[in-house]
Amino acid sequence: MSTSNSSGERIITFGEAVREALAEELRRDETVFMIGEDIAEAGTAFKVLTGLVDEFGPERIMDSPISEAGITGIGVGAAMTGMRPVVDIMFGDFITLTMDQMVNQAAKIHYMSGGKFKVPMVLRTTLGATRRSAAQHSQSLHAWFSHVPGLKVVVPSTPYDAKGLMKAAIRDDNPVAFFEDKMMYQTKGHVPEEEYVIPLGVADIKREGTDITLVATSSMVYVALDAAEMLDEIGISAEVVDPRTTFPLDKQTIIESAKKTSRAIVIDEGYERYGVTAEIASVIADGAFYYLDAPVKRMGAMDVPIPFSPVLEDLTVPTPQSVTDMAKMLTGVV
Amino acid sequence: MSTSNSSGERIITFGEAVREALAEELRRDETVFMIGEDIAEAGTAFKVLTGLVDEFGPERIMDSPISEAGITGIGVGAAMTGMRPVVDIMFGDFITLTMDQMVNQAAKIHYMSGGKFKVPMVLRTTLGATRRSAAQHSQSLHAWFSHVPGLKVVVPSTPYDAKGLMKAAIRDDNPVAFFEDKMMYQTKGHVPEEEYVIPLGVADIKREGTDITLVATSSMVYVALDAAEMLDEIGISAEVVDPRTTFPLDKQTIIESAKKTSRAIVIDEGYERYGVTAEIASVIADGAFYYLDAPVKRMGAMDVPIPFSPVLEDLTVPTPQSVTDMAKMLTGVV
Amino acid sequence: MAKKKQPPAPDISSVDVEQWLHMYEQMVKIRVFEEHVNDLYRSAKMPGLAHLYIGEEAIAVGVCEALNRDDYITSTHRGHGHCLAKGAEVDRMFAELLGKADGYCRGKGGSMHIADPDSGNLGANAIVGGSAGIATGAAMSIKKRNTGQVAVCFFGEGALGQGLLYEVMNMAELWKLPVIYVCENNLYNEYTHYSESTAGDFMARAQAFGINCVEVDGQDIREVYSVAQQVIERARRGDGPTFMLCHTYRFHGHHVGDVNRSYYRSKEEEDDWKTNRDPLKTLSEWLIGQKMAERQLFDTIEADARSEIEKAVEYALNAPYPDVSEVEKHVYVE
Amino acid sequence: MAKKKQPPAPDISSVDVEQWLHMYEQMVKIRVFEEHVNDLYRSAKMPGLAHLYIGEEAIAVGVCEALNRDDYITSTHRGHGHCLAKGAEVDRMFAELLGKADGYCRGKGGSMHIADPDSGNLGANAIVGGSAGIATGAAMSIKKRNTGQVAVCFFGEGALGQGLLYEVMNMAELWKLPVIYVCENNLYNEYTHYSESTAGDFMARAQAFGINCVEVDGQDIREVYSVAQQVIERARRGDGPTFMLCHTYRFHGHHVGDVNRSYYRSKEEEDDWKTNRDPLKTLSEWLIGQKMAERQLFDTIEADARSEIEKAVEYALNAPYPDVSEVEKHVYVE
Ligand SMILES: Cc1ncc(C[n+]2csc(CCOP(=O)(O)OP(=O)(O)O)c2C)c(N)n1
Ligand SMILES: Cc1ncc(C[n+]2csc(CCOP(=O)(O)OP(=O)(O)O)c2C)c(N)n1
Ligand SMILES: [Mg+2]
Ligand SMILES: [Mg+2]
Repeated sequence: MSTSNSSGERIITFGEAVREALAEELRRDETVFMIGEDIAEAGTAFKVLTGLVDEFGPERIMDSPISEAGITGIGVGAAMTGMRPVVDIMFGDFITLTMDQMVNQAAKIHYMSGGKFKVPMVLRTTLGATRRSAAQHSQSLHAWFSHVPGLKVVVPSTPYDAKGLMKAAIRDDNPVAFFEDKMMYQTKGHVPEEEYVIPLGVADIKREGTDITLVATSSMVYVALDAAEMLDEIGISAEVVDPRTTFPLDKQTIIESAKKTSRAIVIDEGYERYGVTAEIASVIADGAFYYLDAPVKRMGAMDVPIPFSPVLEDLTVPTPQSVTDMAKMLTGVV
Repeated sequence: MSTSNSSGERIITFGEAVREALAEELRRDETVFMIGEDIAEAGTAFKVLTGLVDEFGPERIMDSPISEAGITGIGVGAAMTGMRPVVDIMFGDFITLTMDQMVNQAAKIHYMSGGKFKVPMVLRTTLGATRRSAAQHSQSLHAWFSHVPGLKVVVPSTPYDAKGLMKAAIRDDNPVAFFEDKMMYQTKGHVPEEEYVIPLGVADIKREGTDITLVATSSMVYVALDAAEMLDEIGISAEVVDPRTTFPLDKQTIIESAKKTSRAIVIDEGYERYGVTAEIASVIADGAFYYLDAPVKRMGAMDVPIPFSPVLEDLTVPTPQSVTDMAKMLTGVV
Repeated sequence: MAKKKQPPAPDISSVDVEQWLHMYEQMVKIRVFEEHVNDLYRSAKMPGLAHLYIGEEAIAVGVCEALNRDDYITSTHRGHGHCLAKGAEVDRMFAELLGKADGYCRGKGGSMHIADPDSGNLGANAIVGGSAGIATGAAMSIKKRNTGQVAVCFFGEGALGQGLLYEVMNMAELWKLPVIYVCENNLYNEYTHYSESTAGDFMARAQAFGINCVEVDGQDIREVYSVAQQVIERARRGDGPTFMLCHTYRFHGHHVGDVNRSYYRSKEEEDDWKTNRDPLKTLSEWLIGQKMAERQLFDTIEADARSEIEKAVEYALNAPYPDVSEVEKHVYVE
Repeated sequence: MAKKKQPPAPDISSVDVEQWLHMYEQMVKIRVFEEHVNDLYRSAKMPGLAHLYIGEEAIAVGVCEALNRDDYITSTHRGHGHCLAKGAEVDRMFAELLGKADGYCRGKGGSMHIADPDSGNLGANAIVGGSAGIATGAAMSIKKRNTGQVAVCFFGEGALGQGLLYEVMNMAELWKLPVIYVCENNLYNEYTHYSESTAGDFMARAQAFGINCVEVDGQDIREVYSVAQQVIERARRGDGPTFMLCHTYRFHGHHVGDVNRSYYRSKEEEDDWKTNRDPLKTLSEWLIGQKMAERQLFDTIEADARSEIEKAVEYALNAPYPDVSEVEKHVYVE
């Protein structure tokens, strides 16, 4: 369903970009396969993988029982022995069930074996709230994996990034967790026809600015961009930095931006406390210490289980308005 | 095996203090019971619970199969229906297996039920390296639970604190994770005969000082105290603040200390990145922004799976020397 | 899977017509309730999704009819039927589904998390298999408190993929806990037929632990009720857990949005079940055949249910949302 | 648990004396290796702990004798026997146990994490049951790569408490994967007799998934080997997984430090197994009785093993530790 914009660029959705990346890698490398619940004929709960089973068959797009720990463990074993599995975990909330296999096994095998075995697998899952899915289907738990040496963690924001980063994740020889915001699957963006790969660990400046740095991940990039527009109207120039991967974290780009603007807000949809915003804020507070004119502020999801009621759920996530308000406070514009 | 020190105070070990707390609560409240692997006759792998089964019987000190997820789930259900279970998870590394029951169930039930159900349970487990137990038996994973709204997390450092905080944890109506450093079980300290309870969420200043604040958790408190001694010799006065619980976090005490000293190092044995040090450092960097003379520094476990070889393992954990070096750098004493 | 001749032909002679009619009323209530849920979704008045219980009513009603109000149940994402059968009121159910303050969970839980201590409902659960630990823990609590209650754990056959279930079934049998595992085999895990996800034999999976196993036609409430009564009494006597396999079918999609289903199941299959194995029809036809009731009576029952439910929908639509201050309430018990 | 008459009396007539003697050599090697591990611990020359395989040698050796070098195994905390039987060298094993750079994992894994791609050893594992996913995933990889290998998953009966095992056994049978689950029932989960942790029937737990099940006397290598050969060939043919229950006993403590064992098992029980069911004695006596070998030969074999192993210990004790730079190596594949 690709279209093109006025400048003739091809425009596709985030979901399509992910599917394209997977299809290209499945085509390129026969050791790549996918396993997960309802990923074949059903094409996942979000229909992101629709059609893949038709091209690649049920041996490479495998429907599994509802066994998150089991399929993750199977992914680890397959990865150690010559395959490149992509394990599909339907909702990010269910990574709770994969923690032992991801953390005690996948993340440590290369190290524990003194470099002899490697685990080139991707765990693909979701994050993000405001879908009225309540407390067990709305969490953004990527901070946990980011905490663990041996894992890499990708949090793409645009179709372009999603495609290029997914291809890099599959080609990476390490276990990589790939988090897709389920509210972004219909988000559109430019994705060229030609093949490209985006290396893991390189931040992208999504908007340049001079007065304040907004470091934002995943769908929070859009929140930051919208806030930047609002700030622009009152004369505040915001730079939006998208780390794209929480590990490796491109500290340099983030710190340079903060040094330039002398103010920063970190925005992420995970729970605020002990989350991604804490790491990035403290990286900035340390690395740009002598340049900062104001404390680095953190805006994560409110520290509550995600409530079902729409009137409550919407309060739990940073918004363009709340980011704008914070930026105004930091820049002294009241 | 209690002794008394020169001032006649009763001196017992950390392990004895934990056992006393459990015994007193088991005696006080018949809804309290324990479940875990080899906790009855064997008294746990670390022999901390030795003797409890003799006093309280196998119905209240229950040996379980090797089913960490299962016993945690059973704990949740028992807690919802009138009991106060203490679930014993032998090594902190195995909380990977309990994440779904702790995070998607225990932590959220009170909220999801609109306040109707509560889950007064304690998950008791360990943390800490340098025991030559390698990558799957040495982690300090308390940052994960600290990230999750609905849970409380205790990281005691002294026998006195361990006893008072364990009693508070058992009496708390919320799910509480209680992490004991397995290298501290023989650590001795003063514990009065009289009953006492230490409220969760109150930091303790373990040593007063004026030049630099060392915020340290669990066994890192001793590392910080030793560093403080070394610093004292070169004229640097270090204050050691022990948060005692990572949630609730006593931000005020921590920030006040940093404001007073204008310099801070946060020391915790969890992996450094996206860990406890990130949260506390960013709390300080924000809250004491206008008082800081140097960036807040973080010292966690090295971001590597814990290696077995002693010559490598010892490098992964902060030491009095490394903390002293950092403090010297921050205070400009080179 | 061929039906085994396990339970002795149930003795239903002691059930009088009043009780049968009460069960019929309960089933109709669920049926009509769910129809309205579907309408609310289709008219975009309900946030999120819901999983309808239509077609499976005889299981929840037959089992709950054999329970006392203070017995416990745990439920699933497809939970409305269990909640209603256990005694929830339709108005507060709708209020919850619409995220209103008067809902069972103050609008914070929604369709997948309805819980109600008053009727012994420990909560629906959006983690497949996630409540198996809770139900087993409740049963342990019952045994410890010696109250003579029982706990029933409802789950779909998809939960047989979750390791937790096996962990807790083992402990339930080891300790002879009063818990009934009610497996509702409606043939599909979302969009995947159980035969593609489930090797071997359902019953054998519980028999392996020495658990008492029974198998019933879940479309025939006479069989469900009488077998449930036997195994519940057995549990009350202290003779331990039962695994109760119920063969059934969901007449609608996996959730309200699952409308085009032909890629995973045929229209003929659906029509066959709806026409020949409708639990409401089965009971009413039998009662008419037995001359225990006249056809018209069932129309009256349904009409009464409809008017009650329409009123409830009306009430819920007009009910107020929770105050925004609720968002931070009930994270912790104070 | 009464032994069932499952497998047909094994046909061992095709095994020649050379092969039996090779198996004996392997068993002696393990026995003597473990004795030296114990000595190293008692003389405080080995860091950490170790779990000895003495008494269970016939299982590892009998199974691995039926494997090719490129077949895979996964192992456990009690893993030295499996590693040696699959082809590891004693010198590099000791080096690993002592944390030396020449160890199989460069000293980073230690006793519980020995892995060796050259001999098809995917690694010991310190998480009980933790390797079940890895072995099953390796089997899936074998099937996808169509290499005709098999994967063997060794685990203790304690792992029957872990849900993961059931998740992956289900998938192994669903997809007819070439994996053999070898359950070593040595009667104890640490300090708890299996009857206190394991309800129902061991074999039934795998039979429930439709898996081929066999039961052997784990003290009699003739039975282990011939049954292993049959089920391994069956797996190679594509006929799917087998669960192989082996009855055995560990002659020593749970780990080297578990010396006072009378609180959980009697001296008489230990003596009975050591005297009457020693796998080495059983094989040597039989070979002598069959006039296939003379008693003195076994003394020679043992003496040879002792001198090889003493040399290896010497080598390992003198070998260098890894360089400190190793600590940050192998966290990621570059
Ligand atoms: C642990 C977990 N994995 C996956 C899901 C997504 N999911 C929701 S319902 C469902 C299918 C459940 O099938 P079954 O247990 O048979 O129940 P049914 O819907 O048929 O009543 C799945 C996979 C989930 N909610 N939890
Ligand atoms: C998941 C997990 N839980 C607990 C432990 C601690 N532990 C180590 S060995 C062991 C007993 C294992 O018993 P079994 O599987 O029978 O093996 P055996 O030691 O008898 O060979 C336990 C509980 C662990 N390593 N992993
Ligand atoms: Mg189903
Ligand atoms: Mg054992």
